[in-house]
Amino acid sequence: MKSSVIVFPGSNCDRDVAVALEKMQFKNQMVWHKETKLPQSDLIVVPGGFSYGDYLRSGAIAGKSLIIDEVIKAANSGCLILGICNGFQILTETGLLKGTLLRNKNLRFINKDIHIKVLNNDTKFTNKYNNEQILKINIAHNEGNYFTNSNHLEELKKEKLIAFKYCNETGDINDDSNPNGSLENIAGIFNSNKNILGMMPHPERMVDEVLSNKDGVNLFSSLLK
Amino acid sequence: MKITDKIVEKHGLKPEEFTNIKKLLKREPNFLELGIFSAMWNEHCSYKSSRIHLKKLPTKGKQVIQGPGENAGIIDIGDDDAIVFKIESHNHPSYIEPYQGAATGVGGILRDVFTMGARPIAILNSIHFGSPEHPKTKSLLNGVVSGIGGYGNCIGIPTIAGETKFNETYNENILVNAMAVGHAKKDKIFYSKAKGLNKSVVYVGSKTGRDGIHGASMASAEFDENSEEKKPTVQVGDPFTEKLLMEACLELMKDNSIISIQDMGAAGLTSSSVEMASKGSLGIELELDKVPCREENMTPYEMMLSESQERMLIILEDKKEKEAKKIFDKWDLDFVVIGKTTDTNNLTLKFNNKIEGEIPIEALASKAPIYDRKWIKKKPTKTKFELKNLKKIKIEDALIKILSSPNHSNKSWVTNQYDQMVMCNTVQKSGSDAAIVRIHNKDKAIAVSVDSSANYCKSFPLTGGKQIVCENWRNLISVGAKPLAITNCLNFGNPENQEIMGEFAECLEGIKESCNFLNYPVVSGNVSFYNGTNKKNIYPTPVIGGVGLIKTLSTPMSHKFKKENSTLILIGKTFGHLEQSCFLKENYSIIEGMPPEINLLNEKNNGESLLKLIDKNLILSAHDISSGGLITALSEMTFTSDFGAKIYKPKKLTNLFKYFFGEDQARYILEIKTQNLTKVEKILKESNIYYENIGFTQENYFEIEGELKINTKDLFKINNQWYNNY
Amino acid sequence: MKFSVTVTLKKDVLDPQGTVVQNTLVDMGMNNLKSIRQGKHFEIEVNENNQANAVKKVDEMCKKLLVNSIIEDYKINKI
Amino acid sequence: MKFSVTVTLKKDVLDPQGTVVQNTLVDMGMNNLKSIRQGKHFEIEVNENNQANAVKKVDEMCKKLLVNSIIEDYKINKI
Ligand SMILES: Nc1ncnc2c1ncn2[C@@H]1O[C@H](COP(=O)(O)OP(=O)(O)O)[C@@H](O)[C@H]1O
Ligand SMILES: [Mg+2]
Repeated sequence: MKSSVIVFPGSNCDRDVAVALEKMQFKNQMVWHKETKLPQSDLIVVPGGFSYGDYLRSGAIAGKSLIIDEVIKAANSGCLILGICNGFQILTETGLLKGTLLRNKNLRFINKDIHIKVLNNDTKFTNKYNNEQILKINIAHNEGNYFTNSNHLEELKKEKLIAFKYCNETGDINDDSNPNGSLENIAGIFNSNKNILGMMPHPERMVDEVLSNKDGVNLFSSLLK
Repeated sequence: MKITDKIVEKHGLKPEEFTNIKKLLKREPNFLELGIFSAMWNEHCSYKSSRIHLKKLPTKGKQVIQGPGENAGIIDIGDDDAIVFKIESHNHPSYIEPYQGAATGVGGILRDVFTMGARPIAILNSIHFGSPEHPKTKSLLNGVVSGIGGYGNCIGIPTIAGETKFNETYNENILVNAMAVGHAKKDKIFYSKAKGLNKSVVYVGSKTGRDGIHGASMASAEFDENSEEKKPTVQVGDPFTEKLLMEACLELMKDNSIISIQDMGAAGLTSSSVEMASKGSLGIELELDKVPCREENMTPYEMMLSESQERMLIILEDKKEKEAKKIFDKWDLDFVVIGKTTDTNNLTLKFNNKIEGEIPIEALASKAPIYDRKWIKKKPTKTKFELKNLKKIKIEDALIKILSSPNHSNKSWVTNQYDQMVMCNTVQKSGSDAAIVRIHNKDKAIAVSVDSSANYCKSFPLTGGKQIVCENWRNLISVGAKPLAITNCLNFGNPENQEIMGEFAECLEGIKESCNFLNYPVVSGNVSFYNGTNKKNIYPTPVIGGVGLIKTLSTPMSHKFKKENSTLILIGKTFGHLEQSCFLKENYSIIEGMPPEINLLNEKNNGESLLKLIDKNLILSAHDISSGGLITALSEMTFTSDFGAKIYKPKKLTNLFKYFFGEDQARYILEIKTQNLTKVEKILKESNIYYENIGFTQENYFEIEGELKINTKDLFKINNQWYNNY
Repeated sequence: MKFSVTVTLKKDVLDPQGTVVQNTLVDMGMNNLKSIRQGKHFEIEVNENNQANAVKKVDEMCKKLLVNSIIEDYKINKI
Repeated sequence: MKFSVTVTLKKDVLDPQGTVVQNTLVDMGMNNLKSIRQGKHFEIEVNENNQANAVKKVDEMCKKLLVNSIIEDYKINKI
């Protein structure tokens, strides 16, 4: 499997995700945002961080960069795209994913380990997980409060496009287990073709037992098939 | 413009100092030159009140690659790895504008570290606020914490350790100290010393604006028509640009085009250019019209004194300009040759081809004033209270009082606002005795911690100074790290006051003794005087930042109980020292007497023996005992653990309050697999260590035989309330 | 030619910032506060003397970058 | 009574956002752009019929919470 990680000025989880990909035996390349061609890849990762300092709206300016046109083309031809955290925000700004990410409800940056539930394991990204499986995973963001209109929300539900929801240790999905005010506790969504996944939690931070747990491993290994 | 006495005074220069300047120049300085003298000769840059005391600190050791005198200190951690670190204060700016003050504090210290060729891998902070009831405290706390997080999170370096304290002594003067730690290759370290004649001096980074032009510029405004327009402005941090600057510098450092490099910190262009020239015994000539400016019509005075952030000065090897510029272009940063090195030994400032100022470098650097200020020794104090005369309370209530107090409450409200995981090398986050960061791609790690004890230092500075170094050393030992070296940030009041100067001198003496004895040298640091208002100075608050090495990362040590039915051992002697204790302060508002004595021999022996036990894999968890005593430390070991503990009644010391709340030093609690007990005891006996078997771990409850029994989850809840209710 | 652009969240979009600010103000004793919404404000100067053209330029900036039309509305005013 | 409040950075205070936005717009081909500065905008409604009193209320909100007077200026307008 070949992967590409897009690097914007201000990306800061680019190395982290590259390390995780390489650990999972991806052949990875870093791609600078000013490039106009993408190397041939099976997976494109838009990493976390603060592209352009999160100025204006998080993800807005990166969404206008040269390389993004190529990412959109690749997405439309079925290439797998994974947006993590700021990457998710960028994908919503480009329109590849619908909805948007607003400020966290408490207006503070939040970094902690939280739990999410796998809602659909019948996708290229999640097939190594069980449905309803609870993962413990790290979040780190200012704007993770997912919002979309009611039509799209219906579509997300009907087409099983919600990838993960925030929950507590025992799997309850409610206001108390919602860290950032996200609509219906949504933590990650697919596009309608399910070749694009955007998620606020950081799977690349959960692949090394010395640091945390290995709950993120199956996300990458699902893709390897 | 005629330089009047008033102008001199507004520049913070004493009349004798001005006379001295005229002697050194052999003439009157002009306005620009006066501004430059005032920047270089102020306390912050010249260390004029502290230098003779700082000289006494031990700064050498096998592990030291670079001691004080550079942008940051450097130590050797084996293989080809070096750790670069330093702490710095940003107290006054943070009081005026907490978010930006704290943010730019972090930005500044990060530049000190990556200037030397190191990639920053951790940020620490020590923040001190006034009493929680003080009307300003809440917004200062909010602003400072989000400022520190805002900068570190955005640039993508984990903020992993620190301390947050409240004490009314900081009501009008908070402390915001930030420490940065970086990793470099030993053979790729960069220094600020200039070398060679006619080398290009290059300005890189953000443009220069009228930010933070010191009190000096207020003076200048008085003599200007548009004084309103020129009000000094607060420095605003731009972590995004700093990220670009960091990546660009680290990229340029991969080859060998840099002769020397220096960040523009306090006194910006002035201090960076003077420092480079002074260390290289050269002159430097700047063409100020080339300085990239953000605002129109900036004067040479403003350019030289601006404290705009995210800027660096580089001296380049010949013919390297084109390649270097390419890198900075790629990162969308300014790159302009603004001058050259010369053989004149002068700082020469040109503007529109006219020389606007010319000052011998040595007048600004080595000939800057040094003061041996008068100081008085602190006399030991006696306590007036007698324990038996105090109102009776229950142990349980006293413990709850401590665990729910602002200073001992769980700090996750703060630390959850910091990205602690970015860079994916954080092995242990905030909340433990020391944080642990792995060296990228290696099986080794460093442990880091910052510590201070203002109450101890106030009551008896000599002991206080000793104590903070020991406490910091203990924190590193507790996570299984070998302590290597420290950096220190010395926050004090007005040095012209003999008592304050005494606090300074004696704290430093204490620090020196501990560092010497523990082979724990000082490799960098910063002094912040004049903390306080009018006649009210802050408590002496030296802050120690320590770095230790963990050679292999098999199982990192933490203070969380790990198993049921393990044996608990207390090492170090308990005398029951309650003077200056948290117990008396929180329960009776008594802050009296002497701080606990430090016995360096025991300190060293206990610590080194514990390290041996950890290395032999005989310890399940370890925790040092500090403020709040044994009972507080034990409670902390139950937090987020599945286990509690049952503690026996003490056999020797009969007063339970003294035993459980006393703050005697050099003590640790160890959790040991019961089957390993004989092995552990053998080692402890061989090393002549005093120890006691104090109990064992159990499920769910924290219990003291016949005295108290609390569910550990409830205890943790108590510990978590304060911030959420504030 | 100089313009101001005001960008506000659409009515049906939740405004976490506005909500917190409103609650804080009420907590601080500002009881007369009925509602508060927060948005962005830009001051834009363009080199263009024909007003219609200038507005067109500014409008283009809004559409292409400054405004996320999924959640935001905007207004342009000459100043 | 309804007011709009515009909060802008003081002149001479660094505006990192504005700079990035400006560069991006220029990169996107908006060559006529001369300058852009970003600020905040609030729409505030207060229960108060006397305009002088209402303005006083809004001003108090600005001073106490909405505006950081060390780096920001503000303007209140009735709408
Ligand atoms: N308390 C201290 N202990 C040891 N060294 C110190 C202390 N204070 C300052 N120094 C050293 O003096 C030098 C100048 O400090 P400073 O002006 O703060 O550095 P910078 O110019 O990089 O901000 C540094 O090398 C610093 O490490
Ligand atoms: Mg420096």
